[in-house]
Amino acid sequence: MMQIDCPYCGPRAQVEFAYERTLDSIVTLDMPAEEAVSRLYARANPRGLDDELWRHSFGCRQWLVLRRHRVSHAIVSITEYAP
Amino acid sequence: MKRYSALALLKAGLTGQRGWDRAWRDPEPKKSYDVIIIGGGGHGLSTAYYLAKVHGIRNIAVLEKGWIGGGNTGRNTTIVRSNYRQKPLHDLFDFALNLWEGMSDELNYNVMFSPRGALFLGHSDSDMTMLAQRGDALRCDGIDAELLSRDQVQKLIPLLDMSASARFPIHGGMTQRRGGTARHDAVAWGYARAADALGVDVIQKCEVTGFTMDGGRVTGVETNRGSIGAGRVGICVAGNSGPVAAMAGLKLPIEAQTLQAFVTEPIKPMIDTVIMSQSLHCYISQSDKGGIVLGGDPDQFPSYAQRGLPARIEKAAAEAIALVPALSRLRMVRCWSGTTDMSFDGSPIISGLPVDNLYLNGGWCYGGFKATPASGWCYAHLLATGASHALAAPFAFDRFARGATIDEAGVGFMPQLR
Amino acid sequence: MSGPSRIPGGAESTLRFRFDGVEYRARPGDTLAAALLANGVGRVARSFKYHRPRGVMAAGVEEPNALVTVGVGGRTEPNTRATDLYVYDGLVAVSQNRWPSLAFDLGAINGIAAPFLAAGFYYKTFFGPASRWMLYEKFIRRAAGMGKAPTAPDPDAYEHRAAFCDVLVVGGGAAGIAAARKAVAAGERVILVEQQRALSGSIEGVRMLTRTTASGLWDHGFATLAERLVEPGQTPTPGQPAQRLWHVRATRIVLATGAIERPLTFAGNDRPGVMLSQAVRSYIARFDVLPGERVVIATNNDDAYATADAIAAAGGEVVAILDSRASGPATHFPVFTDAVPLSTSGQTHHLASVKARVGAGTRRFDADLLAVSGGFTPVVHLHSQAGGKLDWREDLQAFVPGASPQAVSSVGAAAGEVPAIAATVAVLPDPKHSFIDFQNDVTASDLDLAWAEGYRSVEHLKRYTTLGMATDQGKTSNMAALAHLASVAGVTIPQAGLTTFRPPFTPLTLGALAGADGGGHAAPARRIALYDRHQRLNPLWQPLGLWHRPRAYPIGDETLHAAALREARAVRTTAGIVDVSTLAKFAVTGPDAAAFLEIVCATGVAKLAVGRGRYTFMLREDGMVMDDGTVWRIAETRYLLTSSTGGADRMEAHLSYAHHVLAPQLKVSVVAQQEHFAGIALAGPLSREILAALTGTEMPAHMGVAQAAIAGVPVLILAASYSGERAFEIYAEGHLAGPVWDALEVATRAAGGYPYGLEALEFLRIEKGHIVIGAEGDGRTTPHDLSLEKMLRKAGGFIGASGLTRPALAAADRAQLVGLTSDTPIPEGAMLIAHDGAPVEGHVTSAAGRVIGTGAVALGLLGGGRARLGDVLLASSPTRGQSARVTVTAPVFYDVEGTRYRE
Amino acid sequence: MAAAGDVIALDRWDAAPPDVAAGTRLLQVEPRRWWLIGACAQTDTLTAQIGDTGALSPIGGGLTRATLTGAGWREVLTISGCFDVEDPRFGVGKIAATTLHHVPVWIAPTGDEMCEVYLANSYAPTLHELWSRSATGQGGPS
Repeated sequence: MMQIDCPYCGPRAQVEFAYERTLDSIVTLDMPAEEAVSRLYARANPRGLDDELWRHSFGCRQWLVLRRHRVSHAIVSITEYAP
Repeated sequence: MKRYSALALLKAGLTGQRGWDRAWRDPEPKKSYDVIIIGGGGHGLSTAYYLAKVHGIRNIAVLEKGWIGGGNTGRNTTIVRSNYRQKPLHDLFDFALNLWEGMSDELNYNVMFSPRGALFLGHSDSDMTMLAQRGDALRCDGIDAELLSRDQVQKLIPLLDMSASARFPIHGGMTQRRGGTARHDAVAWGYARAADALGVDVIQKCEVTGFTMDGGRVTGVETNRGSIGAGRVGICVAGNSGPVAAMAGLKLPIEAQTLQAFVTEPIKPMIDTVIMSQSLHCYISQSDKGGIVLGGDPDQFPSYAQRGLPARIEKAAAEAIALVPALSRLRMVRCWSGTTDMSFDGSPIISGLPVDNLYLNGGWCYGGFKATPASGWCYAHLLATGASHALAAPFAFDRFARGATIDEAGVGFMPQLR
Repeated sequence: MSGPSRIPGGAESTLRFRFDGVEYRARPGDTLAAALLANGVGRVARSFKYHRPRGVMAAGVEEPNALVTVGVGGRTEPNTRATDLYVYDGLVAVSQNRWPSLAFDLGAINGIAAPFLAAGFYYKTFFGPASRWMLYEKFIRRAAGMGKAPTAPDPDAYEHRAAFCDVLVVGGGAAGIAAARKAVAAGERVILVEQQRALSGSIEGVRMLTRTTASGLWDHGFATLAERLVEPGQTPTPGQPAQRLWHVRATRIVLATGAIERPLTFAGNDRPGVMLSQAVRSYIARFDVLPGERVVIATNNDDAYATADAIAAAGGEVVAILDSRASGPATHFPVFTDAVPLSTSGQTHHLASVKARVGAGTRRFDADLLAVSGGFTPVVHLHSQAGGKLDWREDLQAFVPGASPQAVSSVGAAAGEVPAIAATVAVLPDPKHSFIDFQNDVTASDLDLAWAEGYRSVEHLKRYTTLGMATDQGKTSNMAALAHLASVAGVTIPQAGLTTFRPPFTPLTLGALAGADGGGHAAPARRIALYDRHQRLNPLWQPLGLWHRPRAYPIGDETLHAAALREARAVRTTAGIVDVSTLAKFAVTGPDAAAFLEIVCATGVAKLAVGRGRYTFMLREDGMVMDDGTVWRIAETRYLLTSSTGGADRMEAHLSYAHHVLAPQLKVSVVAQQEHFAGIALAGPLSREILAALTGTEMPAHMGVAQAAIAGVPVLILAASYSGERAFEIYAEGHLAGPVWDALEVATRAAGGYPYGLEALEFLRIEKGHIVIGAEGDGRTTPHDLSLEKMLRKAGGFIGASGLTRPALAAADRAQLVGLTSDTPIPEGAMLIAHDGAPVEGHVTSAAGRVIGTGAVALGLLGGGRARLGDVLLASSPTRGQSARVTVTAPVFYDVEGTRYRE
Repeated sequence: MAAAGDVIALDRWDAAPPDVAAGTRLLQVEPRRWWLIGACAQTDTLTAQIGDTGALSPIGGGLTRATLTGAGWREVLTISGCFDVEDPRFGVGKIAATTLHHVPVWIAPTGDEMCEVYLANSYAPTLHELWSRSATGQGGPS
């Protein structure tokens, strides 16, 4: 179980957090429909680092961006989400 | 190849078990093959077998980066059933179930398919209605399903907590008597041995590192053992579909997640059927060795670590105890993880791709093992003919863009909600 | 006399225990293994496959042989290692895997059949139809397994605890104690865990967890520790759990987990009376037990010479030291160099003799105990679980911890500080009786067979032979197996490979895994605000997610259906009240509240007048209907959004995503008020009069808002109807809502009405054709499928608008919402088909009888349904043996013009 | 355990800490959200004060406040928990949102031997039952 160092709450157990999606699959409201659909259904899904959107669902309820390694689970960086 | 039989075993017993052949060869890769299948799991090996057996193609290689059956084939909870609600799914899985029934004889390898029944418990009237709906969908399509009363369930599994005050009271269940379990490793080994006997090269420790392309067309693969040419290349690496497809510049509607399972110390028979639940994501069966095999929710975040969240195991244990209180004193002896290919509608992809000569079999989520023979059958058809088998046609890669998803759980595109 | 015995003198044996029905005495501090040996009992178990008699081989958790079932009734624990079980007064243990008795075991016939039962024999036979395999399987299953599981529920409690520290030290031996001392001196928060009962020292300021096993190391310094507060089968102190699972987060972890001695491979190396050399020392030193009187020691290292000293000091005779090396350390005991054991012969509880190769010849030694030492395997399990690499040490013939991606380090024996050994390639004259994995009865010849058949990867070998897969997970066998594999393959051991170490380090009860979630507590049960009010009426409760809600309030011996029908009829004719507290509610406030709602809701919101509300629905990004509810404009910049109970948590996250990720620029506050407001719906033709009288206020028109007070409690009144009748949803603060319910209940009953539950609510809404999320809105339906497309906001801009543009979602044959009517009951969930045997065209999503009048109505999803009004189909439920002939209609059966709820 | 009652959620778009009247307890539960405790009587004043910089929404009707007394409160809250409640730096004036026995909670120490736990009403029986089961002399909820 990972420990996620929430910028607001400090280090917390992973069970307080929920994974949402990768940063590159966020579909903004002004995106053309075709682009929106293709973003929704395409993931790089690397065996390595990716930028992921998580929510501290049972803590401060904020949205966070984790740059995280999917094999080692090392969290390279963590910041509040900003569009 | 020396055939396996009771008589052969008896003879071998008298001669100190000498004289058995190797189950499969250890060939060097050739320069090129008609078909290359990437991935030596059950699906890849069964694909190779049916390509050779049904379609008469013999110049085939299965490339496995590690040892065959070492991925999800050897890590699942071995449950075999076809009782899905959605028609494309139950048609495909029931085709598989029919093949399971004859698999040991077909392969001359005892895969220990044991149709001891796959039971879903219902914990409320609305659960029972949902189970009836699923059962009705199956029965109307000619697939076996049977609703069981509370009493019938109790008779089947006397150790269930049948009290009205139970956290998950048991109102009844739906069983598929043809469902059950099989010996997972034996499936990979059986297909490998049978495919090998038909001339298929099963090449272990051969990792694909790239595709050779010619004008947007795949012409072969690069491996740690050199370049190998191919007429058609089939990806069959569920759990790692993303990274392999990425070598061809593709992004898939798939995310890798960890799914854990665990087993208790072996004990004398106590559970004679596969127990699942309409409301809980917990499944229980007892292996032939005596261990109680348990599984629960996936880890619900992307990972290739093959190292899971203890909380998932703890939840599955709690749910299992809630259903079968006598499990509480049994001990987990081992837990393990697989990397699942979580597709974005919960259903597999057996399809051509936007790159010519390249095909994909993946996205099996946490339910691929039971599909093994049908998956191989349909993928072999696709790789042999270039056209989808009727059963696999709904599982096309472009269904997401078209809006023709097959969403058994009805939760949409977020795999972690499944 | 021969065999194991207690060394004379010492403490009195005050504890009584039973093994296989015979009562014995033990000293406090004895393990069961020590106590049995002290009582001369050397044979304690039968092996898994061949039912060979087995004794005690080790003194610790690595014991492969001496497994017993301990405890009685619901506290029965099978497969308990006798070496890891402290005797308590009254302990009851029985041997396993034998019938009828340990002494006379019919299963031992498997030993005779062994030539036919080689590794993987079952893959090569039992062909024919699956039913035939199941026949054989029945016998195999019965023969497999070890102990018997209890059948009674577990009476004990378990607990999870969270703990945090700077340093977690695993292992309370000298190395562990030293590491803990150092850390605490540096001012660090330290937790020290030790499997045994006692530590070899105590340290001020350290949290000491004894009888605790570090079970698993996971990500980011997370460890699970299993603490036994009582021994297996023992009754816990009242109010205390039996076991505790610690969830520890440590900044750094020090592994002082020691090393495990390896046995040697030779024929009959599994008999009672063959024991690990250090275990022999342990029994002497810790328990005053001499495991044998005339002892042969077989070793490939210097360490075993210390065992000779210990045996002699305890009064035993060292018959011979067989050293496989050319020379050993100086000693006064008879030493034979270049000597290895070849075979043993035995009696019931101990050995009779040891045959050895000495140089070029062979010799037989009379001995009742053979102490063996094949070297030492550092316990690298936790290091490896945490992702650490392993390095090969040729001098130890063992893997030691290498680099770790986590802050995990190893010290002492675990780090490889163990005696060096001489690597010898064992020549096995009788590989069929030379055991590698004792518990699973895997012999050297099984490995040879697997190799010959091509199962050559170490994982294949393991899976084909079941090597290392027993309850000891190969603690004593893995290295011997790797060495054998390497020698057969002609490669080095590191080239041969290594299997993965997986949690738990030692088997862990499911009870401990579940913690406080065990027993009947596997999920929280959420209680509604008005629970006491309902409970007074003794309702039938219905689970919905974690909630329980009243389903109906039967009077006397009314059935569910009769009660629900009475309740529903009251709503149609007079009035009824229903608890709708669990609906999700969100306060959406701020200058951009309307703009925000138009992102989330697929319907128009901005044009809503203050004091008005409307039906709305929300889509997922893929265009499917996600949830529905109502939106109310309470004030200029203040809205209240309601949505379904089952989707409440999902909606909370969805709204947060929409705000913080998609539209963070909006000045809007979204606050979940699901439980802040309890909700009661009052429905029926008399509802307006009842409410007006209770509040002294004129009630608003349909979809209007009013503020008032009932029973002195401020309430928010929303004029919304789900039943099709004139109706009001009345919201009061959760903790104040009781008196509001009381007042409404009294007034409703006075008007001839009743409280009603979910069943009646279903009857009413189905008749009215209102969809419900989970039935009609099954996550696969678009607004068009549900005939909601006219409400979609033309300008778009809402979540899901893009997903809806996908071509297949416009296909004419999609499953679409229809009504179904019949003269006979329609089975809910039934398939819609043209006739028996015809293809499935759709299904019944919800069904009910007419509330007033006869016949049945239902909602369904039917392929191309909107174009099929008037078609006659069969609603068929083969699993229930029910069917009904149904006519396809529009999905509304009651007050089609929609006048009643406006009255 | 009792109804919290008088709790208002205050959101501020700019995350600036609000100015509130004496006698009102202020707990910051999110970067842009505070709980005002004991402020219901001043709702109108507060609303005017806050104006367009934020919004007030009452939530106390759905919240239960459990008060744990006794030196053992920290130990009690380690049971089925995942937050470092034993960290001495977690003291009076702090509030931590976390989960306990799968229940979302907000833990607010109010003294060395006293602590408040806020939770949704519906979960109160679940946590009460847990603490009753496991209150082994550490001091249970009151």
